[in-house]
Amino acid sequence: MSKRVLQRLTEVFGAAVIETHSQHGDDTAVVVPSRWKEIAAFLRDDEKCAMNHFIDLTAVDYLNRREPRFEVVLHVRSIEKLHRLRLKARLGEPATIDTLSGIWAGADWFERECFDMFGVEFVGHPDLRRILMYPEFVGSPLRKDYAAQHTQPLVEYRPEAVGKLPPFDEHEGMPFGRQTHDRVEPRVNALGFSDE
Amino acid sequence: MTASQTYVFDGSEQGFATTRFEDLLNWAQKYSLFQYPFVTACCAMEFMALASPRFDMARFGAEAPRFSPRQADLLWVVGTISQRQAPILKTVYDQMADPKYVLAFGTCASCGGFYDNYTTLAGIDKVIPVDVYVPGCPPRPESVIDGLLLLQDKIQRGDRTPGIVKPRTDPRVVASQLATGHSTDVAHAQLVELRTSKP
Amino acid sequence: MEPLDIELDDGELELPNEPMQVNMGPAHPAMHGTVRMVVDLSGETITKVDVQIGYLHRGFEKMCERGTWTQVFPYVDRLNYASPMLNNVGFSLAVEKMLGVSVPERCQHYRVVLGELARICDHMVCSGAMAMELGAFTPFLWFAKARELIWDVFEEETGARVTHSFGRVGGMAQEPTANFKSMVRAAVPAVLALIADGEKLLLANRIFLDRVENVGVMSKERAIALGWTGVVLRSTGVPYDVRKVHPYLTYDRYDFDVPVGTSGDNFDRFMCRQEEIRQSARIIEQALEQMADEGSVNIDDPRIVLPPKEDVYSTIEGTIQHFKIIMEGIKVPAGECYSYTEAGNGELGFYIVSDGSGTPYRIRIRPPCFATMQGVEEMIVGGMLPDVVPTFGSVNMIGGECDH
Amino acid sequence: MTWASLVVSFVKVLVVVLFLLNMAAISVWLDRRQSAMLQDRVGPNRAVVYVGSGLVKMFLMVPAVLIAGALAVPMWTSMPGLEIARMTQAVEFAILVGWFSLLVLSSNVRRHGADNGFDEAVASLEPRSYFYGGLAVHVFAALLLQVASALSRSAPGSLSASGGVAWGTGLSGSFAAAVVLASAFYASAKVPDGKVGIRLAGTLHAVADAIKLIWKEDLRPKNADKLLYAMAPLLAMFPALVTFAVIPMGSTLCFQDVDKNHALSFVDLGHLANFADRSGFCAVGQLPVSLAVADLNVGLLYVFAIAGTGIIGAAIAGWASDNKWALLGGLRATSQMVSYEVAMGLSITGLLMVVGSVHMQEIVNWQGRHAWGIFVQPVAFFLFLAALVAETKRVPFDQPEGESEIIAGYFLEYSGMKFGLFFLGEYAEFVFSSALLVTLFFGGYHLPFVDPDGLRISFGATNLYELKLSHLAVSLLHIGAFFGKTIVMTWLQVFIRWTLPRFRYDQLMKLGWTKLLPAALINILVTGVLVLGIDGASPAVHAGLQTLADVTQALVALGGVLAVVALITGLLEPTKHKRVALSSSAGYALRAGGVKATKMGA
Repeated sequence: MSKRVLQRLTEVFGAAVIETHSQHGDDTAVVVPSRWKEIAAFLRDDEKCAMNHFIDLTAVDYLNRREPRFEVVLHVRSIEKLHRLRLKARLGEPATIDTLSGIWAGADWFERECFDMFGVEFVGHPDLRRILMYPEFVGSPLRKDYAAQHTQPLVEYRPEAVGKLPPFDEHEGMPFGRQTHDRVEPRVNALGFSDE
Repeated sequence: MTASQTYVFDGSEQGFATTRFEDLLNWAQKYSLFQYPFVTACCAMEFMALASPRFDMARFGAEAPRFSPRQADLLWVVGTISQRQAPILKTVYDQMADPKYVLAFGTCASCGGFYDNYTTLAGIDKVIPVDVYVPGCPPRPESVIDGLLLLQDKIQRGDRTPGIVKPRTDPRVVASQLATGHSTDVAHAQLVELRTSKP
Repeated sequence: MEPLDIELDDGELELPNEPMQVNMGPAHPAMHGTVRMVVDLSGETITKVDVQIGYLHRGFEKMCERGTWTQVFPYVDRLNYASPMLNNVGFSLAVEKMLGVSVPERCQHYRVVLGELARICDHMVCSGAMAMELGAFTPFLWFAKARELIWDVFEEETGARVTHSFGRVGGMAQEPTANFKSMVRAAVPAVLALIADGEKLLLANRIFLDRVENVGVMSKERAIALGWTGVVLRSTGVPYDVRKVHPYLTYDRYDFDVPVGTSGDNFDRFMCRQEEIRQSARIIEQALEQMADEGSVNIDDPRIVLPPKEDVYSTIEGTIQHFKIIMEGIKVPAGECYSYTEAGNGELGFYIVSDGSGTPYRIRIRPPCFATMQGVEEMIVGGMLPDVVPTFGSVNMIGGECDH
Repeated sequence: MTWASLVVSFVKVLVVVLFLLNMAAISVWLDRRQSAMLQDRVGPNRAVVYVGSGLVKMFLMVPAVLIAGALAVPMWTSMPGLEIARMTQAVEFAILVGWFSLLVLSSNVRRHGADNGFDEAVASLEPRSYFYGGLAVHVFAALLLQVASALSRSAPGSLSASGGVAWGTGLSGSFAAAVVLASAFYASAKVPDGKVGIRLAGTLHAVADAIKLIWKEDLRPKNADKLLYAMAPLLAMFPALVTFAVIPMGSTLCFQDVDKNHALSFVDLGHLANFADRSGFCAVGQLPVSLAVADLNVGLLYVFAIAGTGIIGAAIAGWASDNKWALLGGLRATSQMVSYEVAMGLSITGLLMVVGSVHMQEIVNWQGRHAWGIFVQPVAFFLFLAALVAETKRVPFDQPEGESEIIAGYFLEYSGMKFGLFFLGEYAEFVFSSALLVTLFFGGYHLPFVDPDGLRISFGATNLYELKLSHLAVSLLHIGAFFGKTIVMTWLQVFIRWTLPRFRYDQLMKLGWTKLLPAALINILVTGVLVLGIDGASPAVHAGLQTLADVTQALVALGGVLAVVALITGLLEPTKHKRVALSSSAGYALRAGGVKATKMGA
């Protein structure tokens, strides 16, 4: 990891870099969303940065913990200079940000995944469709307010398949896996205490 | 219709000839299970192991893969089925020609396993009927072979109710544990005894 | 092959000349059951393809947010199910990075050996399946046989054949067994011999070479931009191996080479895998050499590692400690980190956000396959329909990892 | 056309169809289990039929009694002109039966344990010792008989007059019969009472396949062409069955015209000629019965004409199924088969130029007189083999049904017995192609040095050894040789299937048009020049070539004998299992004596 990249970023972009830190040896810069694409292009093209290797792009949902709610996280590295950088941008709702698919080809699917899972919209993305979930799916499953067990089946279930089926006795199988959850239930741990 | 009923001659609606003929058909069906492997996830690793030399599915007559569902008899559902995959599974099942059987390979296919969330199907029996469930994550090839034997047995008996592969404990192990006198082991042995004994 | 264009006058009978669109997968024998490709064909030439993944999306990231840190391990196992041990090691390292601890040296060697064994399995499955899909069945059977030998070692060590859930934060679930070293030393040469046999059948075979050479070519620059890592990147000529470039565990103490390809075609990917198997065998040998026979594999920290069972049953401290870790989970300090290791398919990254509680706030997995699969479209357009099979086979797409 | 010849024709058709179907079933089994057979295995095959022990005993005893009768009774009749030769045959055969029975018993007892003292005594020697001992006795007896025949030649009539030869023949025949009977009786005595499970090494799975397929639901896609969809499987099955008609399965049988009506009658069928002419043609006045169903003089052309129609079945199936993958498969099948038909026809032309006939029987006879086709036309053999595998759509040319590419190809939508017909038709074609290869390149039913009138080891004009054989013995040898060679070829093709990956479609076309076709043309050119040169050469060249041909025969004979010896010794190799128990489960099973011995080593 290299702190020089962070220095260079702050030198060039000044106020656009909101904060930087190097927790656990990972250099991180939080930037303003409006200059997201510009900074990314700089990272790739600047000779001192030369961050040509796309690694990862994702988002984190800090619902009720932080404002603005979303944080888009980008990891890139340089093949030649061997340094890495984490770039973050904070987004409120509705979450929209520029696409990076023109800068690193690899960002294409990662942005689709981010859109699919968090509903973050990437402006200018050539093909912003759902990638992991099916088009009929409603909602963004990785948002903290999406109930984990809330399924949206595509096919009708067999009428006889409601409860447990004959080979399973009362105590067999995995009962939790055989229920369809319509409402969100607080998670209860093994001792009976609720999590919340 | 069970095996004990099939040999009744007088007053039965089944004649001797039909019975023997059905026996023959069932015999042929159980030893010629062309498989359609609907392989999706981790269980594929054990499925490979099952098909390869050490466990050798060939000797059960169940090794010939037909990737066209029309020609297959046994649908192996190997691995997690997601909600997105479910319509495809159902289509494949509908495309198969009768008689057709389904074997749920592994916990995910049987009941969803620990993937209890927005995207997985909690057991393929929600969309298609299953003949044999093989629990395990993934099941060891031995228990799959148990499941295959169970299926063959059911085909021979003409029994289409779903069956499940019960856990097996080696009687010799149980005996040695009884000899050493661990009480938990005794309880376990009794449990095994209970589960494996017929009702 | 160019599409057939016929100059026709008005009113003449015209052959329909729109491309034929066929749907490969997900229930297609070459698509591993988890990928769908909508392919436009002109004759047998592919003019357009839409690669659709997600048929094995199992909500890994969502499930991780529901349990303790340790309860993530079973889910991690099932990401890249061809080499679960590498995922286990990778995730343990990620959490340890957050905690700021490092495991004893014996454990590091132990993790290396198990991980490299898993890597051998992973590469064998990929190469074998690729050959099988091309029609050569025997190498696959030999590789499957070799894999059983390694699985025997795994079974003895961990109790499971495939999904071990053997990694723990701050160590491993169990000590190495007494004859761990001798078992590995017995298994690896046998495996290498079987692999050599299988290779002989393929590499001396003109048909196989014709099918894989200059098929599915990917350029160096494009591969980097797409975020490729691992074997697929190295086959294009970029010597990026996390074990060499950013060494973790004790990889800096071993002498091993990073095989790189030249043209980034299917053949290079196949050969890189085969060569890496040999390098892994070298690493295993050195790691066994350096691994101590005695000593703990777990760090000595009661907040992280479970106490021995005797203590749990006999002392009140042990009981409480056990209870806290099991019920509340390991308390990982709030913060974020990105940890990456070289898994079977490339850089397996875990981006972890913790809020200081016993439950992960967010675990993001960076699956190497996901980036690789983006490039598949470019590799197969313009080729022929049969080329999809080796190309798709050689990128070793593992559904559990790619689809999260 | 008499009733007798009709019956003979019917029997021939029956034999062909049964052979094809049986071999098809066996090659299905081979194909499905080749991988497993080459590997190590655990446990028995599951498919089993339980039969009462009485029935099993009957199955053992009845054929044994028939064989014994056929061996013992005719041996006591005299056959003028053949005495010494017959005695040699009888003695050697008796020795063969003797050591072989002991060998089987010994290896069986060693595997399953002894039941009584006799078993123990037999099993005290290794099976291989019986084999080597038997070989030694064979040679010894041959030398002894050679001396006897030399004696009889020096003093003509002395041996036959004393009745020694007649007794020797009869006694040997009776001995062989007695051994067969005793073995059958011994085996049936060992059959346990009650129900006996018959497994037949897993071939019952193929039977189960057939029965199941007949009663499986027959689906037709909604938009499929009803007529063509139903016709296609028949069209695919038909050529394989029909083309076999012209393949000669043995040398022409000569019957004596007992009732002097110049036509085959039932009386004549009982009187097979004692021995045949060296030329292989029946003597004047004898009635020839060809062992091909249809002895056409355009034999090979007929094969090409009919085999070409196989394309139609695949193409129609692909088109009528209303499925894109099937259509792709049908297209691939059509283009591939049309292309390789050309190469196939041209590759064989060289051989036809050398032989000078397209009559199958003549091609086989020519090879018998000179050398096998593979030595005369080695290039043509490889070209033809490649083209033939392509024609039968098997790996590495299985694009039309390449599983990982287009799922099942042209018969994707077929289910039930229609699929079964494709399946069976493909394997029947596969067996037929092996038979064709044998006929054209491996001397058909000919064995080296076995002339129609007996065994004759000769190089050019020098005779080293000569033994007269009866017509029946030669015919049986020929028929056995033909079927044996066909089975070996089938097996080799299965090997190819399990080893090679498949071509890509354009590579396949390139291979066909740019490699095989020019090679075939060059082969024709070179052959033509050579044939012209040899035709105009001096008799010395011809004699030299004949000697060369005989050398190839000797090589084949030597190779064959060595292969058989290697096979038998290989099979009898005492199994040594090196076992490394790595895991606890394997170790546990080992301690419990659980798993059957495997070579896998873990």
